[in-house]
Amino acid sequence: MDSLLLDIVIKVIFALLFVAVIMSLAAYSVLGERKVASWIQGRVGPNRTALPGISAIPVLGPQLVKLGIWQPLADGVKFLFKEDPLPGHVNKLYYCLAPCIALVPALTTMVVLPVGQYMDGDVVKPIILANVDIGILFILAFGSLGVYGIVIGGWAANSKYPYFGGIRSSAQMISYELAMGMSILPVLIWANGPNSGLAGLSLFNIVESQQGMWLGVWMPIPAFIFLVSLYAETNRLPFDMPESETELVGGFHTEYGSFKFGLFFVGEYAHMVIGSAVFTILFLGGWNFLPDFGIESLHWLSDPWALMPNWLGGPLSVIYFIGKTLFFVFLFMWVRWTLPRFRYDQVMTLGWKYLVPGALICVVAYAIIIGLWDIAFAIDQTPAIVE
Amino acid sequence: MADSETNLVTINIDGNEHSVPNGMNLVDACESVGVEIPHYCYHPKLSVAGNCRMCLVEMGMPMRDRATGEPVLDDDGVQKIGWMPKPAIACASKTMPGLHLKTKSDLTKECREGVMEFLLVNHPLDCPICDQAGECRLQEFATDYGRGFSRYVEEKNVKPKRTKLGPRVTLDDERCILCSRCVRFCDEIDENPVLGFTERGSYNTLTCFPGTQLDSNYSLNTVDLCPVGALTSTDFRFKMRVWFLKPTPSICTESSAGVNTEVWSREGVIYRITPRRNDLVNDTWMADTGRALYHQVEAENRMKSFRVDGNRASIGEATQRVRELMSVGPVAYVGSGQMSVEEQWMLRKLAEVEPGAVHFVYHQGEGDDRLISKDKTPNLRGGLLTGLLKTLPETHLHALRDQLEKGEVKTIVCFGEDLVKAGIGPDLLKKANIIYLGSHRNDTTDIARVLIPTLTVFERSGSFVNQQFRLQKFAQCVPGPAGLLPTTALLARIISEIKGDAYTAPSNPMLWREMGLAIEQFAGVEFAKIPATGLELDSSAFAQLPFVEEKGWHYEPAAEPAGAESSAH
Amino acid sequence: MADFLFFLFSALTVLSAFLVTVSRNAVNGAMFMILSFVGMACLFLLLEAYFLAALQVLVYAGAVMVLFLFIVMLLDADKARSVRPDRLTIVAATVGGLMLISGLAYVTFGPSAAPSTELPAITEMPQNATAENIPFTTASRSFGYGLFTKYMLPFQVTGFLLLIAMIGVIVLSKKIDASGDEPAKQKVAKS
Amino acid sequence: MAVKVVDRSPLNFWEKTYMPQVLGGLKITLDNMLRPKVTLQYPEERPTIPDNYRGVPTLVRDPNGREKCVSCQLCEFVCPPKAIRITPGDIDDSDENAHVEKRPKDFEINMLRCIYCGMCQEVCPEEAIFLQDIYSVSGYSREELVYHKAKLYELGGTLPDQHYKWDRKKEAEEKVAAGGHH
Repeated sequence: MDSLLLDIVIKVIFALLFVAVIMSLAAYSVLGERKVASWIQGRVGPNRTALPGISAIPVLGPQLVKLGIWQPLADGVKFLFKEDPLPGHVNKLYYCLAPCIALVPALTTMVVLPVGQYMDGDVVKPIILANVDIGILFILAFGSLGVYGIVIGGWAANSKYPYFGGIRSSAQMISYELAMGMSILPVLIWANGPNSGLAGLSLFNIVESQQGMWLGVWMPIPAFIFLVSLYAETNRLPFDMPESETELVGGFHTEYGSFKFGLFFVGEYAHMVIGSAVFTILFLGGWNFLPDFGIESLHWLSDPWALMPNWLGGPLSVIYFIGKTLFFVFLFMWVRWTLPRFRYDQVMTLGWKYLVPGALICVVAYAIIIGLWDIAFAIDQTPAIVE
Repeated sequence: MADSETNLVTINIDGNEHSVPNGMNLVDACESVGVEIPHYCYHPKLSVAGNCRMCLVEMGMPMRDRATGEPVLDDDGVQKIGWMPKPAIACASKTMPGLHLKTKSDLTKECREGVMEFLLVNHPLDCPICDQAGECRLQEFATDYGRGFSRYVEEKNVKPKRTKLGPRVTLDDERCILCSRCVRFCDEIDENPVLGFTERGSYNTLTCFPGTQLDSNYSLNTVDLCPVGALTSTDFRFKMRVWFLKPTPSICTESSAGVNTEVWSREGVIYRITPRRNDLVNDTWMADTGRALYHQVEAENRMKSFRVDGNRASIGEATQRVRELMSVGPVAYVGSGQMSVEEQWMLRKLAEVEPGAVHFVYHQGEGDDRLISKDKTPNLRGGLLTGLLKTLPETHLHALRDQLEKGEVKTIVCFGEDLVKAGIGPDLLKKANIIYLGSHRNDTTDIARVLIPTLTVFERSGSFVNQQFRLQKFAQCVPGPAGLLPTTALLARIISEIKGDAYTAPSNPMLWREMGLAIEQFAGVEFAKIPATGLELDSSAFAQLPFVEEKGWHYEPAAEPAGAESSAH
Repeated sequence: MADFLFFLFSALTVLSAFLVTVSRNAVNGAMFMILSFVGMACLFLLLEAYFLAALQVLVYAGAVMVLFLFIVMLLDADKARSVRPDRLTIVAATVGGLMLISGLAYVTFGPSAAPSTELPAITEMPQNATAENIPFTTASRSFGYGLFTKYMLPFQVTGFLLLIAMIGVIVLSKKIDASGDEPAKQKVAKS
Repeated sequence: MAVKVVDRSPLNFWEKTYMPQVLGGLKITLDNMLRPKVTLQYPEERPTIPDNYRGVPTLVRDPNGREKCVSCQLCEFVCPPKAIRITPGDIDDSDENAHVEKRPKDFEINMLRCIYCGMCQEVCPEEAIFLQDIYSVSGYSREELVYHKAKLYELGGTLPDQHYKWDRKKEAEEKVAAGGHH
């Protein structure tokens, strides 16, 4: 019983740690967004917010201020202390519920997200809250719940622009979920191939299966489809139909203010961070350092963390993983400040007429390729088909 | 001149035929048909001086053969026009049959440019500080007929500025264009010749004769007359630019002469009062004292709040208290000649609802035989016409005092009259309940139980009947203090409070419809259609009353109906 | 612990399912339905059917109900008048419901009910498992293996059935006018 | 007018995917990201204000320190948003500028109403009001942003005056007073 209690306590502590990391990553993504936007536009970005005390430290303090390090704090405090309006015409329950629904799935999905590895004796184990077998399904399932926040929020606000935002969002999310789900099938086919043992749908196994080559390299089209769908699922430009400031004022969150808006806002960035992490895991080899091309003697290249002591290798793998993730977060912003928004019909056309068929073709093509690969190189290990 | 009204002749102005009265001054004749002849020195009410030369026009008559008297025809068979070789001043000419005028010819234009150039030689270009700017004839004609640029490079004359001609008139000599209107006014109209020109040539200067000053009660008319900013009113000087001011037609309440005025206000503040031309009442003149009357609007002793027993109250509380007080015992009313006809009519309606004797005070003072009569109220005759008065009132309210002493009157409803001044001692007044409706505080208001503030003549509209039995309208010039109602509305409210029925504020046209039916002299009068120059009423019923007014400029104290008037000049 | 969770989630499922039927507001109904699905997913979790639980959330809560909600919001179902069912419908529904309940009771408690036996031990996928000896485990791989081997035919038939349904829906929803032609496509301005 | 229909040139495969354009766009934004920033750090760094800038309207004095405004109220008249309010007043005889006769007793400009159109500057016959280079107006209350005469003169300062109208007038007056030719 004591060990169970201890287990629970440790899990809770880990969970809190995860939440803290993800939330601060989301918060700093907001800062990153503002910085990237300003850089692209030839500006400097937030560089004024100072924290009393720390900013008084010579050299370092002003530098941090210049980087805008304290800006997310100021933003958060601002969200907290702003007047919290509750418009008279809204459906109060759903109006208040929607921001929570928007944030919770994003935080839930991180439960099955491996962020690094450590050595338990000789066995490589993932740094993860729950190493479940159905990891990717879990992420897809909860990711798909995120749409409710937007739909309910847009509907509960009971006014026309939020409503349009909500309607657009639901259609867009459903369309791209399909393409997204199908684009990862080749990855799973590969991960569950004969070379990789009995992997299942666990994300850790997917990372392990990419030591030879990152899947993004030889599955560029599924990777691309996944990335595009990811942009659509997180409502990022060029797919931010639910918000589309130019036509819908603020889209689904037009009627929201203060901390409720803040939840939507942070939820979007949390989605973005988690999405980037998932992409890294699925197509970019997770925390694998560099591909080793399946050559045994080069194994140290793909997994140098295993050779290090745990106290060094574990954190390094996490840091490397976060680094890769942050690159994709940056890519999100880079794309946002480069591409214009699609028209709604273009979004639908792209989703249904190009991405879904493309993903289907990829599934078939990679199934054949992997099947042939198996026959050619690992025929004897292929599971026999019994009656 | 009497027959000139009917005797129309045809004259030709710039090639167009116009029908104008025979023998009319050419400037006026042209103005009556919409052709402007610029002029400075000419004024329709003054003698012709002809010294500004601005009204130069080309004149001609149809040619006739001297010997035979036959018309001289040109090749087309049209009678030739014999144009005068030089231009002539229009102001010194009169219309005659067949007269031909050129007001827009090159010669005329050149003449005007020349005159303007001479006038501007020494005229300072200080329009920004000149109070006349905006209504300055020189400014207007300089833009309309001037050359547009100056050829004058020498130093301008320096003349005295800010000369005090009199207590109310300031002269800026540099601006004077020597039109002599003011001199002629003092001479001919005011009959107080104190102004004259000294020095010669370009040093010609307007001054008062030694030992005199321009202190007549009509001195400010010279300011109105002055076509430029030379003569300015010391009161109005540098107060406000005239283009901001909105003129509203009103009637002077100084005396029963009923001088027509224009009240100039901006954003609810009155800045000056000027006479409004009415050839049947005041021509274009006005007394200085009447021009200062606007100060009463913002006077210190102005009443602005309803008071019941000395405490501030709402209008509802005040009217309720009025009803209570009026029901305690016999009521007497003290009306006033300061009330408009409409208000007097409403008072009559009140007196019918709550019967009581109506008293007036006859305010008599000095008259000047011109535009200030001996009766110091503008509308005593309204009281007669509305039936409040049967005969002329006394100067003092002795009858009411006697009644008070005997205890026959418990409540007095007083309309702006100072009862203490009217001969009722304060101790006696304290025995009665006094309901006072008035605009300013006085000895009586200290005693009154209910004080109801009213609007001044500038803040309400209505009509007065002047000494000639001429019904004249005045319009609201500025909004009254917040919360105050016109006296007609107040009376309507009191009546409805007493009767216990619903209150609606009566409008003047409404009241006039009632009065037209009830009062013989008002039959057929519509408020909206009372002309700007007033409407003469049938005064035969009051012909025998001994009014105190003496002969004025347009008034004969007639035993005969007052309508027949003879022009003083 | 497991019992407590079972009762908790069953209560959640049943209660929200009940609320779906009685709630007047269509959006409320849809939300309760989602709650009901989530509750059911939790029950699947208690049965260690993780794959099924994830699919339940993914397909029903994540996709189907979003479409439902989409339609409900689009039609503004709040304003729909409440229809009082006629007598026949009430009788039929009552009879049908009673039959269903009695059937369920019979199956659960009747003589032919499945005996209350221990469930087979569900284990982790052994590390050394090969294709031949994949046991029945909680792992999705074993699930997939079963699907493509033992239950191949039902799986294919179900898939075919779904395909037919899909084609049927498309055919029905495509309006074809009397002449047999498809209605002219609306021109979309090309930007 | 003849209409000529120009066919769009057909796209090749890569152009149809739009990917080269997207990548080109990304390259442009990346290049921009690496360029030096153009931001002006406002309160510390100030932009250079061009001479004909229309900032806050101010009242100016002539080189002798005389207030140039004679309260002719033309600016008040012309002001489209009615931001200007002048209380005219005369100059005391004992004042050294008595020859000007008139000046504003108070001169208010409501900066919340002002639209910086410059019509007051254009209309001013005395060249007393100028829209100068002050562009940052702030205050804690509405009353604070109604600038009065003292503040307007403080903002305006003294401008080199090209016109010596009033000085010449004074000289002429003095000459006459001294018995000279007038």
